Amino acid sequence: MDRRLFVKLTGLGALGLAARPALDLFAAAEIPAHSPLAQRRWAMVMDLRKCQEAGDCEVCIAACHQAHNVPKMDRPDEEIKWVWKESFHHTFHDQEHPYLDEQLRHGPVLVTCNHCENPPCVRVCPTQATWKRDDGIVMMDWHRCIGCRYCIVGCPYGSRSFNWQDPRKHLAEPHKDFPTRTKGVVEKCTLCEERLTRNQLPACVEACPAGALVFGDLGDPDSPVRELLKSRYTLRRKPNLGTQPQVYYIV
Amino acid sequence: MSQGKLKPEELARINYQPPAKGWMDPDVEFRKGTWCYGAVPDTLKYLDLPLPKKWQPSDADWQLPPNWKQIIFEGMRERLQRFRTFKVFMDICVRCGACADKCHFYIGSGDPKNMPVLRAELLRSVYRREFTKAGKIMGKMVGARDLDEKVLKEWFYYFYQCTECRRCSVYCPYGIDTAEITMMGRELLNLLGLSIEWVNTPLANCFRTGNHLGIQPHGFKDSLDFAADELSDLTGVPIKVPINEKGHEILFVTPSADYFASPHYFTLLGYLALFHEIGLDYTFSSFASEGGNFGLFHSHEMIKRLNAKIYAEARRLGVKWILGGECGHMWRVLHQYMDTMNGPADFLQMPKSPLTGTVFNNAASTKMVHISEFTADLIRHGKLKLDPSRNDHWKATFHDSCNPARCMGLFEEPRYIMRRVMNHYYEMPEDTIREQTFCCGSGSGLGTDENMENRLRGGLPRANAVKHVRDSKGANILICMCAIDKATLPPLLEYWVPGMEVGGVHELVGNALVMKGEKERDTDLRGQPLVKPAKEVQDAA
Amino acid sequence: MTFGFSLFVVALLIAIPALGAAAGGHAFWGVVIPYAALAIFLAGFTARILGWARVPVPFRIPTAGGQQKSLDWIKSSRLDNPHSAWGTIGRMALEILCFRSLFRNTRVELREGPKLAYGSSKWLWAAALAFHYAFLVVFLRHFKYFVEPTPAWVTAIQGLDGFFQVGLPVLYVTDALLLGAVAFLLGRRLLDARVRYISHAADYFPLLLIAAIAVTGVLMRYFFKVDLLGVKQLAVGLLSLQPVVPEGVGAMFFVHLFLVSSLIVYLPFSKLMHLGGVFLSPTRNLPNDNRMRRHVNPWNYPVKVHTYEEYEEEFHEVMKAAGLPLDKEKSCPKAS
Amino acid sequence: MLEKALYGDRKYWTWLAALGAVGLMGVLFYFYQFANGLTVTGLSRDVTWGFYIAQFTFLVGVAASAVMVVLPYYLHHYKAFGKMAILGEFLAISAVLMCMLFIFADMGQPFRIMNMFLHPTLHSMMFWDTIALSGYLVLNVVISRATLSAERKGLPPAGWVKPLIYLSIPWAVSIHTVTAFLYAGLAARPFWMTAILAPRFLASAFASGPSLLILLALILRRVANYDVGKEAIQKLAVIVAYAMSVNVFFVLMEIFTAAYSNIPEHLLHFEYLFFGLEGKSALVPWMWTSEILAVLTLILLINPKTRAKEGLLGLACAMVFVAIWIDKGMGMVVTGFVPSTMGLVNEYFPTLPEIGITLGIYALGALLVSLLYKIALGVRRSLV
Amino acid sequence: MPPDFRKIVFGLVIFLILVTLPLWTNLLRGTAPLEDPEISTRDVPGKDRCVREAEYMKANHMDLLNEWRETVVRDGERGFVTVDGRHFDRSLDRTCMDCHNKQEVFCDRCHNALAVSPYCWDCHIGARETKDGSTALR
Repeated sequence: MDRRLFVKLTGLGALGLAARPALDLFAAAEIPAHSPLAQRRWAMVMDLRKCQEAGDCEVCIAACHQAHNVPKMDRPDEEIKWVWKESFHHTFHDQEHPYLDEQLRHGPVLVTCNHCENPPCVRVCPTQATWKRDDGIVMMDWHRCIGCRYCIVGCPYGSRSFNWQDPRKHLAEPHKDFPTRTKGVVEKCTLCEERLTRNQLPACVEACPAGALVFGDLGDPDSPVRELLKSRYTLRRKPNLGTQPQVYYIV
Repeated sequence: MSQGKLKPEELARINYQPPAKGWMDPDVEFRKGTWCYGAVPDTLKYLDLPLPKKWQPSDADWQLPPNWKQIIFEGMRERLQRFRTFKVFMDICVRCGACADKCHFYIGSGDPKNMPVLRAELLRSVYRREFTKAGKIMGKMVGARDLDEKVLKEWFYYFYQCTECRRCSVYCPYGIDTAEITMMGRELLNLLGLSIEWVNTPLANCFRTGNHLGIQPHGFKDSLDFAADELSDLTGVPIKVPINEKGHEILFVTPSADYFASPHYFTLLGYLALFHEIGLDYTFSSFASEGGNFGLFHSHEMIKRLNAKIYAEARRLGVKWILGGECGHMWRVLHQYMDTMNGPADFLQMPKSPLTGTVFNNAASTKMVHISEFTADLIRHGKLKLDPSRNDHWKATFHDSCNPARCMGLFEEPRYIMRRVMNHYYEMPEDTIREQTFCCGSGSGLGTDENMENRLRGGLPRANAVKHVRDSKGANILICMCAIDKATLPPLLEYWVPGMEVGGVHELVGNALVMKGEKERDTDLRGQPLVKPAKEVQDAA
Repeated sequence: MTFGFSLFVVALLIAIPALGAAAGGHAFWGVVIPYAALAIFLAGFTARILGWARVPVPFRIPTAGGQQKSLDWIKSSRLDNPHSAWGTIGRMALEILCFRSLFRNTRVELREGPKLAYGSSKWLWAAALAFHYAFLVVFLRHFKYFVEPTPAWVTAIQGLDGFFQVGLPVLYVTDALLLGAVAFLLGRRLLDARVRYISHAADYFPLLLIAAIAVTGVLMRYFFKVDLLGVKQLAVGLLSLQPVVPEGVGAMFFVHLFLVSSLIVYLPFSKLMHLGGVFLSPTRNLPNDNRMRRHVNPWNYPVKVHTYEEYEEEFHEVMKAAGLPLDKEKSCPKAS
Repeated sequence: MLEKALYGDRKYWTWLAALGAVGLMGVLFYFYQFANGLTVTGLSRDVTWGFYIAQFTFLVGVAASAVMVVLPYYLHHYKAFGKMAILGEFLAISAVLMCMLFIFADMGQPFRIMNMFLHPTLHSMMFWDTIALSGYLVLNVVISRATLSAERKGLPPAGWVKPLIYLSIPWAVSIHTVTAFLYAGLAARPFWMTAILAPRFLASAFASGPSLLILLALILRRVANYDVGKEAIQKLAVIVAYAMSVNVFFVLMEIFTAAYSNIPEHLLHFEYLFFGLEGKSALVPWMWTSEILAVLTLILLINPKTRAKEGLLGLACAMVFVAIWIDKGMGMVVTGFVPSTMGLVNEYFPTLPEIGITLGIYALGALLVSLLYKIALGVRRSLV
Repeated sequence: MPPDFRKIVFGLVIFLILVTLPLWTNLLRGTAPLEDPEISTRDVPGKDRCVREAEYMKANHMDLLNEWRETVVRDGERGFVTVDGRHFDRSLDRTCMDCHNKQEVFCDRCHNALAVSPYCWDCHIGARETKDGSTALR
């Protein structure tokens, strides 16, 4: 792991643990002057070539879905997906042309929630069950979601999934450390915010054997994501919509 | 009549804001125009009623016997053991106030003690004090108060400002019937000889002569013969009226006002015409020459004493069943008390219309049928030849009299008749008819002159609804089926709705009835010219 | 003043157990008081009903709320003016379950003219209905404290009542309805001059008492939590005649229990007996079949009447002169 | 006044019972959906909104259309609408309640519906739509109750009603505008992202709602002997004619913009609607039916002679209603999802439970309309 | 006695039975025992006491959990420091259920007795034991 990132994650975790217990007014802990989250801007860079070299991407998907109790639905049209493979055509159809490199055209593209800078799903949600955290994570509150699915309608990237039925029946081995969802709520990638507080990288990033996924803080000029974005040309999905996705693709 | 000076718009300026002071401290002022004269000693004596005296309610001293409170409490105790209505209604009122603006006296006067709930509370407050533990201990806090002379005066004042019309009872969630309470209140007052002349004089008359007006048998016969002659003149058909004759099928009983008073008289002509036309085998009785029963406004005992003569006379004359004329409180007694008090009428037969064969199962026990049921059945079976255009000079609306309305539910029969004997019939607004009908304001023995202001106030809701139909439809006659209505509505309407006439259902029947062998009629039963149909007028021209 | 007095009494009924239970003696507040209250309630209620039942109904005087049963071709109003037993049962059911008579309520307005106008006025009906049904559901919900295991129907009612996930613990719709309806009924008594005029302390008191019961219940649910398991142990103990007094049940509970005990003790001696009385109202629970079937008055007694014989005796002369038939030919005095 | 709904003949009760039975069926289907989740519907990852939301959208239009009788009657004192205004208001009440039921049926977590008010979110169009619809419901209930009860008493309505009536006029426009904003502001769905959506919604609403009102008036004349008057019906027919013309015009504008610009994201949806995509063409016959009906109705409605014939007018109104129902209740919502944001073409077919619930809600709405109309007619009839 | 006396007494008896129904049910059918919850704490190093005192938790645990979930989910703050300075993770699954590892006797016993059905377990897995000892989903 990148050392600087590690330090950062550790700091964040420690601060998180030490943060003010909201219940107890007489808590001894000190309240930090401002939330550290505001200084961060998490982003992910995916190197598609490396992805394709690594093989079928199933490892990172499995890691994510296992960590978050994402069920495997029987019906494809009810699939719950936090991170998954798509064709180049469906991911970047506005940037596709007949003369595209064949490997790129046919190889898989890993997609997930883009944690947009300007997320339309957040704008439409009528109950603030989804919102953008200070560190850029587009977060969800499954306790509050009323299941109206407006966010799915508003998301240009198909990143959100709805629990059309009870997901628990479709979980082979539920994982106790992370809650499942109940039927009737929307869910999606949370950028492993629960892992970040514990000084861990997102599950998919950690799992990728080819190191195709790079995670980091755009707020830090020396972060590896900044390095990559500086040195390599990257694509983002549907840039014309002004959503400012924070998942970047190196083609 | 000091109230005569008040113009309708002045009388209608009513303040509904209750006084700031509570109602528990009695303070009744016998203002002229609001109360009836006290009963004279003679009538009380004639009827063997207690404590006759020369007395007026406005007197300071009511000449009460020293043990008067004890008499009242004994009377209450006795009635609490006899009438479940009384006991239950004393106990369960929650004072929700739904009854408040249902009372015509409250609407017309704004006097908060005319709200049915408070009228009953006048009695309840004493009941609580004497008969409930809570009242004995908690006193005013639970609405209990001591009986004293002021309270007694208040009782008198307000129990003779209730016409026992039962309108409030329709809306009460527990069915509390203020009429029952007023009746108890009046019975208690009677124990002290406190009654009103307008009730007691008819009582004594009725007891003696068989009718309220005190008409003796020969006067009764004269008047029926006169009516028969007049009808013969009007129709050209010779008519005879049987009286006190044995061996007929039916005894006909109607209120005595029908023989003398106007506009009752025209209804009588209607009956006579109808009975003649269908060849009814019937007789009048001079002894049972009164269907009405002022006992209802006095006491249960007096109801029974006066009512007894009807079955007795039916038995004596050997009739099969009894037919009753248009009257309100008469029907309340016949419907609700007669069979229980003076029955069983097992010497009579199941009433059956001799013309249509219809068996009146709804009168299977009392054996007494309402004339409108009888006539409606005749019309339904096509037994009458009717010319509705003979009522074209009338635009009628119908007043459901409280008693046939809320004690029987007699709504459709008269309407059915009216729609077939006339062409212009209109209803009053729906909140003022049928079971929601408003009282004439003068029922239950209050139809006298000295309390005219109160009668006009109490009659305001009825008159106002009539005015509505007069203004919107041009109605010119108010039809009713009650002798008290026919007597008291004319002055009421003259005051509030000038130009309205009052008539009876069978007056209209008599007008429209085409009789065998009749001459061409050019007047109605009142002698007023008929309106010729436009075509005939043209032809004549 | 009447309102102030009621308020004072209710405050007293709160203060007594609050101070008392704080001082201890939970066996008294938790066992003696409720048992005594229940006994008084059952005995008092029975006595009141029997007291009414012993009094006869001499006459059948139902209020006709619609067309009578007469001729076959006229449609009679079977529920508003019943003539049969089933019709009467229907009428009573409508009255008790739907407050049929109150549903008729109107409000009169006097305008210039004069013109009287009658407006439909259903607020009292709606509030009364809401109040009584909410109260019933709240009462039924409490069965979860009375029996163990909790019956399934109680869980079902509770689930429906708390269907909408608002607040934690979840808000019961009937709690809100009950408080709202009590507020309406109280507000009406205080603000409507006419109703204020007819109200006694005895009218404010039960409303305030019920409001206090509801408020203490709500407070326990949301703010001053008590040990509910202890509450249930106490309640089940009481209701299986094996009273136990668990430790640590909060004082708020004893206030609630005392208020409920006060209510049921008060009930048989107050207007709240309309609970039983509504079944016994002769204007509603009798069929309007007076002319069809004879009703017997058990205390019917003979009265002094004027007989035809006396009548003919008095008017013999004039009747004869008028040519009316006579029963007795009196020996005519000799013609002079 | 409520008691007016309780007195009716056998036909009336049979009608209510039939609607109640269908409503009950809907409720039973809803229990099934409630227990199993929205998986029982035909909705999917790609088409996340379907029949329920489409019916909601359509019925918002019906609700808004009440303004077409309220405005001339109250603002311009157009007396001929005197007997029609209350019908419009009561139809609006029922339509809004149906809208709410459709939203409720569409919720994944119905018990959390109060979160809409517990966590009001000013930047969400759905929040504003909730406010608009609830407000409109309250306005119509208060106004219709106040005016009808004043009428029953024979008095002029209270002074405070007038401002509410004036408020209800822009409010009616707002409910359908905000409903259009639900869709029109989404960058993800180019089919809906058009500035003309709100005007188009309003035009179609002012055609479909009044045509339903004309049909109801014709039915009431037959079954309830209540005549709103020939003039009222004809005036409303003119309104339908204009609104339908504008509606068709707007649709043509949309098609031109998409077709001429040739931007695939815009064009593909229309292609799907009218010709099908990737061999998937479930909506094609429906849409052509709708368009043909639209043309026919324009012929019938614009021609004064055919419009004046009430038989033909009734037919034309039924056709308008069906045409717009297909357009909004079937095509409008679903097509926004085909192709999906990922370019996938997955079709949507409502399932049996979904249709059952939908019919149930319509039946409950019809039941409410029947009860309310019964009240209105009963009050009118009782006046002397 | 009036003819309807017996009818009224019959109605009264029905009413009295209805209002005392719990009494009859309990007396005739008996009641199930009402047991206090078992704390069922297993020894976790450094976690010898709960985050708040037992009395508070007994009455107000739902408020604490609610507060925790708001803070964790919406503010992203997971650390909780007790009054006496001990550090915990704000987590139902990883903190509460870690010690109170027998849900049936700790949570469910009271909840069932009081007919409380918290919706926590719709998503959170909890610690119900099945026969084979593995964690089971409801």
